Amino acid sequence: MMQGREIIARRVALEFKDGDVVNLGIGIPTLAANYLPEGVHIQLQSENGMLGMGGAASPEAASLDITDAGGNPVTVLPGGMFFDSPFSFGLIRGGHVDETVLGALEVDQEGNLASWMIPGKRVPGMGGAMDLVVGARRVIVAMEHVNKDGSAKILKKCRLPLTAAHKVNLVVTNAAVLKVKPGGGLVLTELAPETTLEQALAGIEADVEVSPDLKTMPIL
Amino acid sequence: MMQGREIIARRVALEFKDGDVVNLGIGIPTLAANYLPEGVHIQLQSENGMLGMGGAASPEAASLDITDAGGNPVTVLPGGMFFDSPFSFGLIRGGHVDETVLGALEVDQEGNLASWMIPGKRVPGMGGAMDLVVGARRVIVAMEHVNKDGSAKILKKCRLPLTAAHKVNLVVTNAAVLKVKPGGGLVLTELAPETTLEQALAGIEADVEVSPDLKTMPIL
Amino acid sequence: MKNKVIPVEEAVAHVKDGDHIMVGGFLKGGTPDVSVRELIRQGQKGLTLTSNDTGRPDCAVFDLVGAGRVAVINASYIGANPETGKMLIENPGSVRLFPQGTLAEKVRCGGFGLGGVLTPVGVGTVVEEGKQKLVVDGKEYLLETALHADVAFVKAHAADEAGNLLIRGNAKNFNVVMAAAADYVIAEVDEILPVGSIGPEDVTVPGALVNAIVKGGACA
Amino acid sequence: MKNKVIPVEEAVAHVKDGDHIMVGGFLKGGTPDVSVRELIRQGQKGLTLTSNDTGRPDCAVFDLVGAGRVAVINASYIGANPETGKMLIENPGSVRLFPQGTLAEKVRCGGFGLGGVLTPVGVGTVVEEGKQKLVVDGKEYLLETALHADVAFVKAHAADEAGNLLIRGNAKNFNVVMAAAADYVIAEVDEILPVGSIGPEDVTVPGALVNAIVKGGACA
Repeated sequence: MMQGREIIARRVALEFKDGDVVNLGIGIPTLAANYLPEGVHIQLQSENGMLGMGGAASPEAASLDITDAGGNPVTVLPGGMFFDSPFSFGLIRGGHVDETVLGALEVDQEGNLASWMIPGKRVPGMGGAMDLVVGARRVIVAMEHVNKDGSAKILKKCRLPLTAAHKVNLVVTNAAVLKVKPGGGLVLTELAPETTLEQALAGIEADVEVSPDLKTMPIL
Repeated sequence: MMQGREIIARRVALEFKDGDVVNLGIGIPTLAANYLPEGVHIQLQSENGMLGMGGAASPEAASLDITDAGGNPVTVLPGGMFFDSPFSFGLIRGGHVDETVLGALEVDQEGNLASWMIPGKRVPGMGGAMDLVVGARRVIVAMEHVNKDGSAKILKKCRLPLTAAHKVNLVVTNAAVLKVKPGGGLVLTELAPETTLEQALAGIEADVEVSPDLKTMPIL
Repeated sequence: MKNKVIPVEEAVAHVKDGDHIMVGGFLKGGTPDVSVRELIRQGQKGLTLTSNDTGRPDCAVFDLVGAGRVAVINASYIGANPETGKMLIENPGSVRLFPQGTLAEKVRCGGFGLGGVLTPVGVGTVVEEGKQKLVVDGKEYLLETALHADVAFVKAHAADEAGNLLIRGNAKNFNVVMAAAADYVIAEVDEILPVGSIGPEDVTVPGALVNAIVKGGACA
Repeated sequence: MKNKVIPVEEAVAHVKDGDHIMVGGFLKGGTPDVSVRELIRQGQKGLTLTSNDTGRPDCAVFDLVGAGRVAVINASYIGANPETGKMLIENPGSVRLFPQGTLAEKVRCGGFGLGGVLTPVGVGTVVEEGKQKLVVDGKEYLLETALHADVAFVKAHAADEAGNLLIRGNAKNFNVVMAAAADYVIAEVDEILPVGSIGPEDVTVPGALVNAIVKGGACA
């Protein structure tokens, strides 16, 4: 059986169009680049200053002058370029990134997103996430359907401090795909393979419309 | 006898220190680069995107990709660099240009400067002048002592629309050098060769202190 | 990835009557003359034009103004284009003059998703008329807001087929930020190269910003 | 022109207790480790530190925080530095977190003579607390003001003796704008070259911004 992470990554990969500029967050989002459909080539933006990011650098080629947003040595592909942080975030805020894919602690039915802090417990900082979510043309949240303790992550209203308000376009989990309607409201459009509608809805606190065209994720 | 323009250019050139970044306006200011004292090397900033501007390009080397602020093909010197307009004016506004030398229609005793328009008659636009006058560490006005009709250019208060308020540090004319005191007020510190104090003062409308150390411009 | 090289007629046809266009260049340096000539030929009118200087007599944008196609101009220096000067005298509201660094920042804001910047340039001059003034840490600034266009015309030395641009020397001027600040970007270039021919340190403008590449060259 | 290459001890001695310092780098990419290690050795304290992330355990700036020398931090992501996390929990006012693009613009404003920028990022989140909100064309923005430091520590691959810097890859990150945003700038480099060795298209930071060049290298 396909792992939850792989389900999410495979489904996210179907969202990209040929030629898109995409920023992938650390973790599950990064895996999406492994599952691009044939004929779809995307350009990865790394917010620390690169377009056209390639894979991990070989030990011989590794340099601290070319790193991904986790600080690890990577390569640059033909047609890529380097730039400084103001330019990088200029591209991001200016709407020149087609999709940003990132994880989240919570998402809600108004398209709000909380991903960067748990007050009093864990405050890693927002890094580039707020700029990405505000600036990218489409915001795709890629995350587990529920928390480890089984509690919901898709809520009526986020309880944690927001990363941005009303910016999420699509939520992809290991159980379902949910679209955020313009102006708010969630529509469940797809189920993961071997997941029933009841199972998916049981893990969601938010009010959800079920699409009349509900289908199984086309990832097999 | 030395021409007025040459007097001004020679005297302005004495204001530069070795290593200074200098922006020279079109006309008399540009001539100052010809009279640098021995051992003084400056780097010319051209606001259209260059540090380390050299002289006019030879016909063979001329390119529209390397031009001065008048749009004419020039060269770049070793140690120079190119940049775009936001970066160029970032350097200017950010205080990274040591001296800007520019002409003026009027200067006044508060250190105000009018150089960019004559309402209803001639409105060429301010170009980069306002940024240069606000941002450069020192603002040197290099101009004829009086207008062609003999009327004063050094006034109690500028009548034409200002380029900037309270920003002029030094005025160099073909008759005299005047310092603007911090907070305002003009001190006449030098006379041009063959110019008397009476001649210099006759061409000035502003209130002027005469320096107790009044001397002749050291340009011969 | 799509090859973006298309005929100039097709690229320029994206401009509609009443559009806001940006034209890169500083006087004759880095000006997209072939594509602006095509715009004159096609006849779109009632345009808003953002251009540093609206050209000098050897630039196509000079003739665009002369042909009466432009209703409103944003510029910093118009002393080399008497046609623009005439517009300003006859209809003062039709030509908006900004300090050059301010114009550069306004375009950058439009391209990089910022609403505006606070600049000290213009304080105490007519430039502050009608603008919001803010005090930060005891210092006065003008709020200068973003400019965004429908179509940008930019000039580069070379492009690869994905639209990555190499702009040489100080022809970078306004071309870089204008490429970010429009919905549709036409890059006019002298050379068209395969993807990967321009190294990642040499790309001046990422192809992600460029919609159409047209071949430049000598024009009548 | 003065050769700016000096011993690291002399350069770093410009930092005084209570100074605001900026340290370039993104996690381990483009970090000036030798000069920051020297700062730890010299013992200056009560510092304000602006750094994208305050490093990870293999960065000198990580240890600067750990050594208790820093009183106030401006950063965007601190998830890799638990010492900074501890400061934030114990004294919330001591660590100010900004969206990464906002932090980049704040430093750019400080370096480029702007009072601040209007960004949509952070609207509707805790980031807007205590900040001025402005509406431009019906859209809400936060006013984010400039940051300027006493001393900046930046890293480049190479410098010429006049201080022109070549920064490779995405090690450009915050290093370019920080070099503009401080009164005294220390550039740590792997290679030192004669003036003119770095071509005018390859200089990333003009020497005019750099006060001291120090030799980098492996550090314990």
